[in-house]
Amino acid sequence: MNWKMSRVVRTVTDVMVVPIIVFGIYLIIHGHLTPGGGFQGGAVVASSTALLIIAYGSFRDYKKDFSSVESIGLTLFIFLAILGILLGATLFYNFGAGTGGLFGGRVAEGINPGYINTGGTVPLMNIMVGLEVTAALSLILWMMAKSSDSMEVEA
Amino acid sequence: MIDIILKDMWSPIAFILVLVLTALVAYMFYSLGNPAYKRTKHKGEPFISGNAPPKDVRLIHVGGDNVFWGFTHALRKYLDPLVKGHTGILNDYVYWMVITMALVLIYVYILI
Amino acid sequence: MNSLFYALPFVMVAVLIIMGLYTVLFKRNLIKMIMGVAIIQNGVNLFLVSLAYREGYVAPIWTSAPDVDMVLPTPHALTLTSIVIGVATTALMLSFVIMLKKHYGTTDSHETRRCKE
Amino acid sequence: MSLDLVNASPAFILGIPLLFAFLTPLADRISKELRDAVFMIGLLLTVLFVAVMSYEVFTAEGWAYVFGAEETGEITRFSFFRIMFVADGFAALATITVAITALGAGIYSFAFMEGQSGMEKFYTLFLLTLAGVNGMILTADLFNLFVWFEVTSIASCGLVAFINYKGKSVEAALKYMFISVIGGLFLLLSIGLLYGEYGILNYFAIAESVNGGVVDRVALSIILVVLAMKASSVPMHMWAPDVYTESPGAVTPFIAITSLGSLFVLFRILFVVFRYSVSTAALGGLLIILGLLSMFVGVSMALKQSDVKRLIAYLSVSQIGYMLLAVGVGFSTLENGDYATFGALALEGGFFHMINDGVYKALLFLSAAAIVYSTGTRNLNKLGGLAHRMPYTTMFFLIGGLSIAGIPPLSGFSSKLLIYKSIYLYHPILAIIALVVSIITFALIGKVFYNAFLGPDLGLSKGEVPTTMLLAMGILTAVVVVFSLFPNYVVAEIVVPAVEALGVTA
Amino acid sequence: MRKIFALIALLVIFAFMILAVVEMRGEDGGFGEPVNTDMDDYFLEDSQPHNQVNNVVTAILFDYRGLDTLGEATVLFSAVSGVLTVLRKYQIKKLEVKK
Repeated sequence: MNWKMSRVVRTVTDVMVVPIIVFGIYLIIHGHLTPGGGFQGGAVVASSTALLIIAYGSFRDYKKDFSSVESIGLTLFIFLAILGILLGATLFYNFGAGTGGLFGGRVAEGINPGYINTGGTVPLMNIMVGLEVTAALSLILWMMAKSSDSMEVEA
Repeated sequence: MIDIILKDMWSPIAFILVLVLTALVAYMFYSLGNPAYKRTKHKGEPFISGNAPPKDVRLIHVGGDNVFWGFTHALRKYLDPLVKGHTGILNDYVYWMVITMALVLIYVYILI
Repeated sequence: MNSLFYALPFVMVAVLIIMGLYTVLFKRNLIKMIMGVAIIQNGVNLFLVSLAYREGYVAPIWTSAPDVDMVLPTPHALTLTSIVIGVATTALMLSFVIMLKKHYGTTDSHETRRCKE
Repeated sequence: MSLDLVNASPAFILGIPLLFAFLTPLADRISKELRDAVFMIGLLLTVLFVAVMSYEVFTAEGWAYVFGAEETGEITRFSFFRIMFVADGFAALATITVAITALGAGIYSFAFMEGQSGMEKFYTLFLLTLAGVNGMILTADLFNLFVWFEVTSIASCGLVAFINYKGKSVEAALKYMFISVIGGLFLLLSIGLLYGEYGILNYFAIAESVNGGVVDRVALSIILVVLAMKASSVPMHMWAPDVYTESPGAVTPFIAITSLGSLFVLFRILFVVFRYSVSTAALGGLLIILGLLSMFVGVSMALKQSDVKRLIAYLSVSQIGYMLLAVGVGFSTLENGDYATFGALALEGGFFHMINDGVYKALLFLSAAAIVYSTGTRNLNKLGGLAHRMPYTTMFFLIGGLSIAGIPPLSGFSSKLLIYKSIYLYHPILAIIALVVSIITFALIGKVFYNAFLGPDLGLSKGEVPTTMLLAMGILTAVVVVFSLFPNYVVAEIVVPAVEALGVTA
Repeated sequence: MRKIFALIALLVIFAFMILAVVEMRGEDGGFGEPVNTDMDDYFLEDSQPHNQVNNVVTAILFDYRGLDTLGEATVLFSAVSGVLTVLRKYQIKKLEVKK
């Protein structure tokens, strides 16, 4: 995997990567208000990885870091879920909704413009899933691009 | 003793007791035999119509496909098409699933 | 409203699934077979989404919604889940095919059959 | 709102393996010992929670666990809108089977997989498969069933492909993956049909409104075919020998247990959801047909094999047939008066055979893996005389083999006896076929035992396998022996609650 | 021969699927007219007062059916583990090789 695309492509990639990531993060954080969420936003962020791999061919091996981010995201996700049990309710109980803490605001009933500080555990879980999906899709793309040449296999 | 009988049919404990008793009786008969009997030096060697057994131990052991050869050979008209049916082609795996699904759909639609 | 015409989206789903199955049954290239599986996946996802539809209703999001009559939200959630599952399974199958190509040198399903009988 | 770990044990049976699976790659970055410890702790905690849940079910009564509810243990109309787990006798039976096998395979893999690279992924996939099977068994929600079905498929495919330096393993994994994914998509299609018809996904809520119309019949047939496929029932069994043969020896029993798990799910759906809306005699007949096919084709194919693991794989296909046959007979008598005379007996026999089968099949696969570990070959034409060097493995294989063949006084005989008696009362021909299959099974076990273990010492093996592998096989052997000696207690304490949990009372 | 059987089976499955989707939801429903909507109406009404979430789909994904989402993330995680496993480099000692 030692190709390198033309200067035009690389420059456009450099310019586009940051807006793509920002847009992905926007989708993740506003998951409980607008269409979007952890999965969609994560996929958008991972598309920047795809763009980088295509444009530059090779860069440093972030495999282990991606793997760790993925594990951490999922661990925090399931920990948030289990916290529901430890607080005396059930797994996936939304203990944060309407309590006034982080993301603990209350929404107006019916049609409303939407406030970001609402939703309880839902936005937190969105962020965790966003981390996991970003890392997972990037890893899949990385492995598939990487495996095209660098493996020795006996027949 | 009632407690350990499965559905009025079967008790492993009783079975084992009977097994042990039978073994004891068998040992009794065994011990009645002639204690002066000595085993021959050919102990453990296969008997091949009086010929000398082969030197290589691999030839002594009947293994693999040779066991039950007669049985499988007699059943070859049934077994060979069956074995040939397991082609290992991925399309066939899906094919059998689709066929079964169609048959089960018809069966369930008509009979249930 | 039990007529085929009004159930046209569902009929389309059936057509897609049968097309995918046809691909899986009769194509010999493993990559094409995976594409067949992807067609079935899309058919099933389309089925789930079309279950949600209520005529004239809006998306189930309260933020600045144009109307309070909303379509069914559950099938959307199910479809999101099944799309991600589809991505995962396709990725795994493709990586198996990559490895198989390295070992056997072919992606023909009639030649990748060392496990048989 | 109070912390109640016993009530939450179904959630922990699922959640603990997941949590530890996510932690394993992190632990691997610190040290290898920590990784092994995390894996073992996760496995043991899961077994512990299975024990807690089963104890509560057997001593008190079953309960439903509603995810995301504020109050535990309170079932309202809205509870059916959320995902629900059921902890009852049936779930206890199934999770006990899975837990015993998982413990055996987990302990076994330490020594067996030693020196392989990428072990943290192996442990991760192992725990994920465990979580997937447990989720499939415990859930009472159709879409959730699909999700765990996919988790099980993907994780076990990853386990099969762990030997990525052998083309055959990757090929087997690809085949298994393909057929599982297509099956899973059809499962999702039928779930969509049921959701579109009834607007709800909970088993019990659907069971209230299911009416046996066209949609129900189509959905029922597709679900039945897909789960029977995953259970490796003939004629959709062809993936099973490939996968069982080419997977790493330590996890073969664990992949076999996913088949059993989907069989458990099939029975739960048939009994809970569709029982009151279909003609049980006709549906039971279908199960009997599938069972007979599986028994006969499985054992016939096993006759022609010269590979240890492949032979046992075909035998395991034929054992699946016994369960389908017995439960089919029990299911077909639900509507008429025969249930009291032999239907209940058939169900008890079938379920008892399932737990027996899970354990002794695991033992057989692990001893076959020990042969492979020690000699490096699976070919029966080359093996011989291993009993001289590997006495313990020989004993373990003998116990497992006699049990699968149904030789008294081992556990396979107890369950097969119940099956024979009940299906004889249903139709004598079935009992005769089952007996013939059992006899051929015994002959095949004799063949493997003679080929691999008896005969002159060919010098293939250097000696006995490592202690942890012996320990794992010893645990499974101990379970088989306990089941053999006290079948009446097992039937009364574990199997009868399972039959009652499916809403079947005499 | 085999191809003909497969085509017939495909036709049968197609016919049953058409039959099922036409019959689905009975006389008063059909495409665009779901009949049993208790669960979905409950979600639409309850997601704001109970969960303080505007996006009902997200509320279902992460609260009412949170376990599905966990399973879905787990599927992705398993797939990544599988890809990493099958595409990894080789090891020193091989299984099933004579010691």
